[in-house]
Amino acid sequence: MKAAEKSTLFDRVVKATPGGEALAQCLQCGSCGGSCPSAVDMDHSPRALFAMINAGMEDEVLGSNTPWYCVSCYACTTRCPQNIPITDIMYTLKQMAVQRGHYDHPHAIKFSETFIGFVEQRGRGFEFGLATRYHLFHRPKQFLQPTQVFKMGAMGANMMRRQRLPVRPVSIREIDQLQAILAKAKVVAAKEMQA
Amino acid sequence: MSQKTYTYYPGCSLQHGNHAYEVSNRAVAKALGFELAEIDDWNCCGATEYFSLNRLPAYALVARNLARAADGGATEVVAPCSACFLNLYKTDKHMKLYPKLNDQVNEALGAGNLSYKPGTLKVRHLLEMIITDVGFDMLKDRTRRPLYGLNFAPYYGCLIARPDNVLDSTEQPTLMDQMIEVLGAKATDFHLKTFCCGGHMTQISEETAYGMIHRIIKNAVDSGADAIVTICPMCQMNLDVYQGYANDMFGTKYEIPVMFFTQVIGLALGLSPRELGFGQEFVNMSGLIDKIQSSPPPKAKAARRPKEALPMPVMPE
Amino acid sequence: MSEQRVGVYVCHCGHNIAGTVDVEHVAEWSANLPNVVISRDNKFMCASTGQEQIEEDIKEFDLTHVVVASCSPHMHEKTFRNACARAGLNPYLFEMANIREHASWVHASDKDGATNKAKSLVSAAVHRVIHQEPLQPMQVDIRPETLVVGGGIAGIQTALEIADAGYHVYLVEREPSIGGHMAMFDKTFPTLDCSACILTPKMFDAGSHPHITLLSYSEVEQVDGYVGNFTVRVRRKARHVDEDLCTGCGSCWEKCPIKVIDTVFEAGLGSRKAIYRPFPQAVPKYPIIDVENCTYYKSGKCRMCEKVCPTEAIRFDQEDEILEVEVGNIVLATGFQLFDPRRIPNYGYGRLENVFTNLEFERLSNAAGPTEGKIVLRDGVTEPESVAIVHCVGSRDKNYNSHCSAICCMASLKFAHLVMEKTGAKVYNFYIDMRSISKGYEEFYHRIMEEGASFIRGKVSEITDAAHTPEEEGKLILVCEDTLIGRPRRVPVDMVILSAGLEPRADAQEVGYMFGAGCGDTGFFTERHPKLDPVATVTEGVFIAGACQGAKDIPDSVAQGAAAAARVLATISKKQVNLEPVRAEIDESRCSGCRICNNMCPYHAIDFIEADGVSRVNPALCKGCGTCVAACPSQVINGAHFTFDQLIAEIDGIMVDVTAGALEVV
Amino acid sequence: MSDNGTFKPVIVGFLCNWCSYRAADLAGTSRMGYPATLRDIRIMCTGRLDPTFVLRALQKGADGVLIMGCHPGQCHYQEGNYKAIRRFALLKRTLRQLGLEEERVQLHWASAAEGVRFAETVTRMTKEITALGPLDWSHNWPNEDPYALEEAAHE
Repeated sequence: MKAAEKSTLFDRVVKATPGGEALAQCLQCGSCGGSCPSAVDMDHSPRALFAMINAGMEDEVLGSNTPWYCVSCYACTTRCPQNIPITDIMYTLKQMAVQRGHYDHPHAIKFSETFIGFVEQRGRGFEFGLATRYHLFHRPKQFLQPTQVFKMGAMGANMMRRQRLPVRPVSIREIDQLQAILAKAKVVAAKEMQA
Repeated sequence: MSQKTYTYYPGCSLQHGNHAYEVSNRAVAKALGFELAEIDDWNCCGATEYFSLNRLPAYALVARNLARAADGGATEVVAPCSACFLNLYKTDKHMKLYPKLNDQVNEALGAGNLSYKPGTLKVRHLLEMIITDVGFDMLKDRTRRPLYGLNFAPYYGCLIARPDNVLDSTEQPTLMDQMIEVLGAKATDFHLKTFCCGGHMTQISEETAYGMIHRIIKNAVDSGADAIVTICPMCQMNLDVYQGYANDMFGTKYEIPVMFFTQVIGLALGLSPRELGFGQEFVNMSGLIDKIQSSPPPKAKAARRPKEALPMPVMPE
Repeated sequence: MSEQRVGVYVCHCGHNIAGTVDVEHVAEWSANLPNVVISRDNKFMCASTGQEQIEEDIKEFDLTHVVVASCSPHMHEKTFRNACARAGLNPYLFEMANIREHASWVHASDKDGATNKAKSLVSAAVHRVIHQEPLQPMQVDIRPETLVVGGGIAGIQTALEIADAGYHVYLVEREPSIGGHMAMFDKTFPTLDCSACILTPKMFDAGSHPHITLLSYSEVEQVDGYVGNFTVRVRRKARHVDEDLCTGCGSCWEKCPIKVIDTVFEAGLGSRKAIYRPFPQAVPKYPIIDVENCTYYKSGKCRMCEKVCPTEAIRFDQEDEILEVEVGNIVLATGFQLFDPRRIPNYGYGRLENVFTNLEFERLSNAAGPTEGKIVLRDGVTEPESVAIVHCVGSRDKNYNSHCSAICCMASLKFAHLVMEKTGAKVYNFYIDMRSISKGYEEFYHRIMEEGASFIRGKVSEITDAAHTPEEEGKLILVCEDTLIGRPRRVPVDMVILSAGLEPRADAQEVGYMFGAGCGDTGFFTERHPKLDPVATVTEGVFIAGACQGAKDIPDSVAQGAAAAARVLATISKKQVNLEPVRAEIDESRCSGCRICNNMCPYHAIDFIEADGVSRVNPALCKGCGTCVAACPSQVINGAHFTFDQLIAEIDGIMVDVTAGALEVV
Repeated sequence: MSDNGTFKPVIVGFLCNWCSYRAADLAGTSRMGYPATLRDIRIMCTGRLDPTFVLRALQKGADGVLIMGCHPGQCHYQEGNYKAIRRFALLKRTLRQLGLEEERVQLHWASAAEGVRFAETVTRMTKEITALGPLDWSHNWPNEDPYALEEAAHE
């Protein structure tokens, strides 16, 4: 069985998460799933996901919508009786799903990618561009539904009327510095992945 | 008293979508005698999105701000947005806790000729800073228009209370409640004060997001509040801008203004609505000013418990 | 110095030491240390073969000193000393090197480092041991009296066992009556017999036993002495009632105009008067005056109790009394305190009126309680139609107490039974794991299931009154994940009972310090050995029983109380005990009479003898700490078994490799 | 003490019988790992610690000395650790005059329940002394080492 030296899903999740070792001590009590404000829409509760990670059910875990429904509110993390950094594990699972190109919930990742695109280009977020570009390019069907167009359009107009949407994006001065840092960070991250 | 200057990280959202927050922060700072000096050429903190997709660049993104602030000689940095606050706080903390991460982040920073030693900066939220450094005594002292008769639902949201407890409780903090009372108003018994506003869920799953927003608004109104007080632009946006949609989805007609806490302080300090950025909100908040009474309302008598009722547990002060 | 012949024995402890430390190498290497004539390694030195090896070698090689490198001296020093003694060698010519707790177990990832350290520790012991001298243990008489601290079920059991054997017991209880938590309970699991019915006869026996002096409403303030001869100072708090005159008739509390909420016995649900007896079966039967609430102490007026007392027993001017008792042994049975669920704000206790603690529920259900046994909501009248029982409140949670409180599963089942029996309400138990491990407990669990209680496997995340749906309005909603279904659930109920866990008393640390009993990382008193000596502590003559040692139920508390009594009776019947001869002694011929040592001694054991111009140690008072030894400017105080020469030799020995490079593998 | 150029310090520990020695035992029974740099000597109480012992250890080549006792107020002998605090202050003054770095000789507390604290203290002190490098008093100190003779005898 020497060929099976490949590290387990559990090991990889633990390694990629700061403080992730605590995952080994999950009691399966469900206080995460109970505390989660968006748990009703998740296909597996975080607790179930942890049991699945233990069982090595890689396809099901990385295909689950659970991490994408995480709102990063940390309610599970503070209430976890075993101090497992659950929110950070959700981040890890999202990254692993993206790296594998295996995710069933494209809206969330597209939204995140659009957002990150702006940040990497300009160093700042840009809400108007974000909302329109995200909806136009990634959810065109919904966006072009008459009711939705009306809704989004009305909100956009309302936002602009209240000067809450900038029309033009803002950039930081030393964007080169930021881009160099992010490029280097990606190299360092890739190096770690290989190791 | 010499004017104290704080290194300030406003965050993207305050530049446009929630400019009212920026306006009121500046106005209140001036009135309370401290200055907010932006980190030179700061960049976005990445919100929750960056951490979701690429952990190490996300830490590096945030660390650039920490490095630039520390380079400017700062020992603390104040953020008014809870998400920005947590990203700055967490990056500093994790770099301190995990030496390997620290090395990696600094390797990335090196590409921009920067470095950051974790622990150099104390990352603080504007609310905590005002409560601790300015203090209740000074707030009371500077109050020109006590907010008698107003009832506020103190909404802390997630990221100041969790994962680390920078206020007085991760579940039911009371510091902003106390602040509201100092300003002459009443803080309502608002149980969902740290329940999540939904964050970016509005963009991903309306059903989920509006459900959460609706619960918060309902609980705030049920608690007898005239307005909700927030400390985070994301919370304000979700509760204010999407209030109508949540009403549509649940067939309710709530119309409760959602204010920034510095707008509440500003009102009490006697600043004008214009100085505090009123008018950007979806649910109009100007009506609140007319509700302010000239003297404190009579203390509501504690409801008499019937003779046969059992005593409530004694609560420690 | 005549010829020294040292035997060295390095223990494998199975794999415990040998798995990390190269014990064969250590033994081989030790053979070259000065004065060593025989060096061996052995699988288990503490086993009879290991001990016999020592005995044989002492005879065969004519050993003058013995070193065993194995576990902590706190574990087996006695064992090996006895082995030496059996072979005719004075036990104080033996020394131990701790290469398990201090080496193999803590340096598992550094085998070379652990082996090197083991060598240096063995060398230290070999260098030290040749300076050790034969000593005779001090024999002291054991006083037959015993102090039992705490009058709950464990303390009562201990006191009765010892007293029934004919020896005198001082039973000290902080509260006005003995009985402890058990006196507050309604029924006991799994038999459902009435708690008071089985406890009160024992309370009565303890209160009237000719060999028990009951010191209720009293606290221990100071403990001096050592096994066999403790001197204990007890403060008897003023009851303001003359116990010799009082008949416990009750006229005083019937007429007392001041009503106070009783947060102790009634868990805050009921009230008592400013002069009161905690409960009808209280032992002793005398009332006390609550000075903080009594009108007389506030305004100097009222004196109603004094007026109505038929025997003129009220004593407003009574003061605390200090009592000194001499005892040979002490048993701590100080019990537990309940976890305060206010520490979990998301459970709403104190804010949501129909959230109750387990203790509150015991009082509700108790026929002698504030509702005469009616299970009602906080309004005092409404019977609940649905009740949730939350397990593991403050237990098994690193944010609060990480230990399992051991009793809550069974107590929660009992609550479920009582609710269903008395109200017919629907009952939901929220649990993480059901633990029904003692005799008859699993059967009890099955019985409650059969009676119709619902079980939801999930730790409750939150209890709220923020309704989601119309059906939830006005209810308490328990939010959790039903882990067996894998979906979040919201369960609306009328009443919630929180099974709050058991935790060490807030002052356990201080109390432990006063008696020389340490607290472990959960805060409960630490037993001498977790498996083999669960009732003794590290201090000779101080024993522990009941929930102060760890969360446990009534049968276990009673068993441990009886076990502690057996241990006490064993020492009493031995009549004498051997004490370590670790004592200071002054070489008067070289004492300059500077008196520096006199003030150093915390026990005032050193006196200056004017006539001779020298200081002298009273060995009966000396405890062997060595503070005076280190202080003497002329170095003429000898601290037996920790002499200057012995410790210097130990330092030199421990550094032998660094100074001479001798640790290098040959 | 030093092989392949990596410096592993030698720290001599003086542990009181009642608290810190038991804390070390607890660290053992709980299998808490810490560097194998500490070599400990049991004394009944930190009050027994003759400053000579510390100097002797340093003279014999220790790179550091760790003294651990019961927490202040929790001494098994009531106040032995207070005596230790006072003597420690005087000793530190002397050591400072000899040019010894502050981190080399440390006084800490650990109750019998604080195995974690014990392990952490040893780990931290090892790091600090590793950073300082060897002390090497055994070679710089006028040496009339009794064991040099014994060694010769053995050879």
